[in-house]
Amino acid sequence: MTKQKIIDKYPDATGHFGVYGGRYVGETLIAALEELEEAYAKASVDPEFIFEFRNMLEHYAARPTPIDFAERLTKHIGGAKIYLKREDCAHTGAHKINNVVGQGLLAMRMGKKKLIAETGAGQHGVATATIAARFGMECEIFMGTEDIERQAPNVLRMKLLGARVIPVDSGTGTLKDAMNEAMRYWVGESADTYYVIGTVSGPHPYPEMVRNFQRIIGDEAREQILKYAGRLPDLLVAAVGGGSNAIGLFYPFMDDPCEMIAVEAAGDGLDTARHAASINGGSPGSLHGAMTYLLQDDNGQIHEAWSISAGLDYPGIGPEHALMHDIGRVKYASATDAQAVEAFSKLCKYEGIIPALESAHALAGAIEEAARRPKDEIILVCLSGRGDKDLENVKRYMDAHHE
Amino acid sequence: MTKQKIIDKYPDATGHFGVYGGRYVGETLIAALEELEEAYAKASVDPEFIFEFRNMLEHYAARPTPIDFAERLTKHIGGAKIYLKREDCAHTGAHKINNVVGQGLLAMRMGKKKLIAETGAGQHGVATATIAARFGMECEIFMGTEDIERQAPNVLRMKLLGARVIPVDSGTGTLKDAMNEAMRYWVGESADTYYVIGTVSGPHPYPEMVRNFQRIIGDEAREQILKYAGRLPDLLVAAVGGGSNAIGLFYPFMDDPCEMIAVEAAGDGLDTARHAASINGGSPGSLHGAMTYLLQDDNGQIHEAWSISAGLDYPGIGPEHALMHDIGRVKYASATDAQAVEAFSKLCKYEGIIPALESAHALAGAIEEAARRPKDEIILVCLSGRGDKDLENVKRYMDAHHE
Amino acid sequence: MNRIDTTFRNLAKEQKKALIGFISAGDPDYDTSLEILKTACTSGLDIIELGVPFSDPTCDGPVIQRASQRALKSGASLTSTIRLAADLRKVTETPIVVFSYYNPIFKYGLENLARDALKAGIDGLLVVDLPPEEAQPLSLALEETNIHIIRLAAPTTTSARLAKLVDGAGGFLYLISRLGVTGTGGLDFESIRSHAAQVRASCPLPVCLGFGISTGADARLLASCADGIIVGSAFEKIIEANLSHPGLPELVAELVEEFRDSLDSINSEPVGEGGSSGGLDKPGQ
Amino acid sequence: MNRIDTTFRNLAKEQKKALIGFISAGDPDYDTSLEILKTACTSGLDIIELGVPFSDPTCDGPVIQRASQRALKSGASLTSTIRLAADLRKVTETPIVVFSYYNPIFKYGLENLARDALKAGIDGLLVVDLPPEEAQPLSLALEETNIHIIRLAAPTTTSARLAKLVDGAGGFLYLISRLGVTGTGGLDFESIRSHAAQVRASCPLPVCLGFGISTGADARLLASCADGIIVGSAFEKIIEANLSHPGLPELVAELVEEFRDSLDSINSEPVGEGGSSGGLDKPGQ
Ligand SMILES: Cc1ncc(COP(=O)(O)O)c(C=O)c1O
Ligand SMILES: Cc1ncc(COP(=O)(O)O)c(C=O)c1O
Repeated sequence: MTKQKIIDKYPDATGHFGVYGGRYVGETLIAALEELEEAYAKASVDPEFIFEFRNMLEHYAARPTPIDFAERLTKHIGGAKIYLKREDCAHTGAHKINNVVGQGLLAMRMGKKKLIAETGAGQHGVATATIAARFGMECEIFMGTEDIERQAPNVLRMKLLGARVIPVDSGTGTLKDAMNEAMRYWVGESADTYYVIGTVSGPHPYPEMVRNFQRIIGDEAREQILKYAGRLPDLLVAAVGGGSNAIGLFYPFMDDPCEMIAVEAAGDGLDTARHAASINGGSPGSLHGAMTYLLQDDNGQIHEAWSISAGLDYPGIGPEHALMHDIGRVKYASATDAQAVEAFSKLCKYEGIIPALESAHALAGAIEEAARRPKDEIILVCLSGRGDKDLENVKRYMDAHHE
Repeated sequence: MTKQKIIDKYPDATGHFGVYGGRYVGETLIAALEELEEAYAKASVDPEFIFEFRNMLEHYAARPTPIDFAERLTKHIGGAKIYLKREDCAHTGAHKINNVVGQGLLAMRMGKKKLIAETGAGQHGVATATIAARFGMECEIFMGTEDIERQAPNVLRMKLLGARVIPVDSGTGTLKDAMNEAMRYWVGESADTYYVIGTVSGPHPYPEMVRNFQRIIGDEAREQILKYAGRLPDLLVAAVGGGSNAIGLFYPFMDDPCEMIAVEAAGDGLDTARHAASINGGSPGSLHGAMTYLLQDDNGQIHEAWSISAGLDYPGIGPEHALMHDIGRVKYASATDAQAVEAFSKLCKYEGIIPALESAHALAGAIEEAARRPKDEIILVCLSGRGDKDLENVKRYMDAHHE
Repeated sequence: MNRIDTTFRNLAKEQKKALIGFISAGDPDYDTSLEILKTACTSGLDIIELGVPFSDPTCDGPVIQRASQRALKSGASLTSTIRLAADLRKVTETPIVVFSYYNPIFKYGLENLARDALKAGIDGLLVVDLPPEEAQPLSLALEETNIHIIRLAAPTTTSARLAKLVDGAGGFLYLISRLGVTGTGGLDFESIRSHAAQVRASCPLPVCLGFGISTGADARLLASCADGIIVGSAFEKIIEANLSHPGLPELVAELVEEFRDSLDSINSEPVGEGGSSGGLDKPGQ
Repeated sequence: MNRIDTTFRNLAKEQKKALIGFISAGDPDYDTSLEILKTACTSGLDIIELGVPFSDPTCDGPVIQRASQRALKSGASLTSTIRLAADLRKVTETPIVVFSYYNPIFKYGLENLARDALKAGIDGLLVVDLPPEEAQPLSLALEETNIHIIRLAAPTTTSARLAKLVDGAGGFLYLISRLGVTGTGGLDFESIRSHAAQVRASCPLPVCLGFGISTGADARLLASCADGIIVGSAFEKIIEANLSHPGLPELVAELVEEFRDSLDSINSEPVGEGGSSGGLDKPGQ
């Protein structure tokens, strides 16, 4: 029995991953999305674009990022070997840069003068502002007023990088409202403005395009693990907010005999209202341009998400993940705030790496799996970013929980 | 006329760089330094040690760091081409990691159980705590009480990494006092404790050993610039505090036809009392184990140094630099706080890279040089670290100066 | 016959332009909202657009966003919107178009919606973020009803795409008058006229202009190039400014009358015959 | 003959142990410091160690660090220390050893120092962070004087190294009694005794024990295995605790007397003959 290949099968020509994905947007945006789709389709097969992208990743984003055997953590747990894909060492401190490099180059090709983006914790805002500075483009970042207060250092970063931060006080003044506002702005200004979406969500072609820009994570990791460990990993683990680092790592392994676990943020717990687990605690629906799993009530109103990790704090997930869940290719687990903070501490203490709280969710999942797997198995974890941005948050959490 | 080679000539067998360097310590430390010297001499030619060091640099420290052509900054200035050696992308965000990886491995070989280090801004403390965690060693970091207050995030980092931060309130409660205290502690505990000095200063063999651990910067950069630019740079520029990133970059080019400029921190200006320019504003003397240039008064009392950049805020400089100054191989320039902040802003705005304030001094020097050199010249700048740690400082400076 | 089609047929006969009013369902509360709707219908609205409040209205400007928020706070939902339509239907034959984002509809269930909307006397469904490419399930669900799917066209819509939009649509074409989200102002009358003329030339449905029309004067200036005009934020502004005003429905009615008068005062070309049967007589043809 | 050598010769004759006192020069101020020194000399100190305050005293514990800081605040320096020695010399023949870090000396100029120290009647120079490997310039500068360079040896000093230390040194060998910096306490008498015996066996100079000796009892317990004992932090503690006490010099003198009495009370082996000429009669030889 030959298994059907998953890679290259999705999305279909209309941007659907099974029933997910697609293009659920107001008519005014259709032309802009078609323009983008066409430009991306051309660029993605243009050797010059491919060269520029690779070149920027190497010299600017500091790729390849290494893989790193977490020997002491592995010993401490006493089970399967844990390897880390070190996206924390990429420029700006997370995998986010891969995507903005790609989209920034594309925006330039398309003759756009300005980049806009939404941001919650500020990570994607900083990444977009970064690339705008590098390319000499104007930049406006939409950010909820709540978040502007909570994430002052990233606001400062964006300003230093020359971006304007546009406060959004509609709705709950957080990430999804910022995304709403960015889309509204784009509707009016798409002629000279490029909208940089930060994860594998949004209307077609974003999920496909962002995945393809992020697959560098998995392409590198596959080559590296084969070189250093001599074989494929048994399990891949990544945290999933929108899902770009997870799909970036997983995608090149899709047709390999590797298990995959994506870890959602369970916040206070899946049995509470305070979590961000769209698959484990949500249901299908359409938001921000795509059909996918969402946190919503019975009336189809979107719930505010909650996680200690600002980067996972989004009420949706990329449509490709929705499909991977339905077809069972990827298992969607979850980790609570408490589990993430514990994994965070462990990586600090055993490996001298301060992970992003997002990545700490992946670690929590990996630690659980490692404990119940034999020592000769290999788990490859996407360490999607560094945790410098999270220090205050973790301290507050620890202080409140007397750790 | 064949020029005499500089490389491999210094230090001499007794650890002197001309009249500088040496071993100006209390008798009780002599045995510890001899033990270290011997251990390092053995390790440095042991293929296993060399492999371990390279391996850790690759997988853990994320080396090689790239070189990156700063195209927009170059255009903006309109002179020589500026290339950046991207130490900001190394694990923990600065070149400091190279050295602590080396010394950490050495400490393990020597059977030491505990690492100690002094820290001012906390960068070297974090790097040492990092490596202690990675190797499972105890760690105590000496830090002035003043600095503990000013650098709360780094204190938190060290604690998360499992290190104890020992407050030092003697003297002025800043970096040099922390170093004093670390030396005092080491005098009593050298049997099971390894003292990790963070720069090319201190008694022999530290300046030589740290240089050799840091020369990876220059070794990589030399290969990279030859590959990407096709030729050697005309000028190398680096900021100089203790001088480890500068000598790390310069050393492999010592016998090449390249100019070299090390940029000291001029704080409020060399004509004021508030600067940290040991060569441009100091005189020879002995401190912390070595003969070198120091900030001191007529009575040989050491001055407090001042710079907006905490990592340059030290009243001495590595002895090899003292020699390089005297023999004219390296030019010692300086940049004021204002010039550094301006260069900082420029790199943010033109390249989307937030540099460490230390590195901003190098950039200030490079920008000045680029402006007066033709477009076909190449300047290679050591971007020794990232500036996330400096955001608050820069903001405070800008607010105070209405920028 | 669908009430929308009847309305356009009648307006055509009277050589009048359609006045379509968007009202956020349940803003500020169910009862007031019902009163506003009733009064608006008797004051000269030809078609009601009943907005289903949504937590993330990405196609709307701040005025309708806030209206949506108020409605949500008062407990509004697609369910209550359908009930509102049914209650309104008891007292008026004015066509009711439910205006929604897709998610509340999807979550409600397309079959459920078709059944309940029909029962409530709803005449059309306008799903602002559901382009034709994604609309098949909804079309299928509505197949057995005579509820129209109303489509929007944008200034950036090509003529090729227009054909696609209109295919399977009914009632009228909602022609967005400018780039951007709902809200008042920002109109470039010259380009709207030329674009509207182009669209009408190839569109088998009545073409109504909306987005940004905030005064009687705007309406008068644009009515001649369309079959009707759509006003939304202007009504919501009045509501927002008079939330606890006891005579709120009358205030909205006054604005409806103003628009009505403006539209009726123009010396317009005759509008074509409405109806999904298509084949309209167009000026310039 | 150097006063230090004379002192050890006389002590040997009297079968007494040397009591060497470290006092930070200029703490708390010049005049008080001079009074303390004078009184200490008349109360039984055999040798004065006059500490040059330094901003970065890496070999000193907190007590002497603070003494150094107070002295610096009162304006003390190597210059004023030399003046203090000269003033003291006017009233006493007690040997004076200047105890310093290298930097103040280096900055002062080695030639200048040799000249001025000689003029002031200084007998020895102990540079705590100047191992023999770095000492050549100082040795050269002092060559024409009869000022001794005093060396320290540590518990970790090997016998090979001891020979190097003593080469070119004079006066006495300062044997550090424990690992660590100056300060009181932390003594392991057993190991000190055995190490001291070893050192004395091969050292041509009188061997005096210092670091950590804080009470008469300590002194008594250690005197038998050395030619003298050195007390520093214990004096500085008294000074620190009585900074504005009018009878401060007397308080220090009392402590000097206590140490003196303790030393004199012991039934010790005869000390060897002092002097840079070497060749001492050692117990166990
Ligand atoms: C470090 C890091 N990891 C993960 C995420 C989650 O995004 P995604 O699921 O798209 O990888 C973020 C988002 O900000 C992030 O900053
Ligand atoms: C980023 C960075 N650059 C430079 C320095 C200065 O040290 P050195 O002169 O040893 O390179 C520091 C010290 O903390 C640093 O953190």
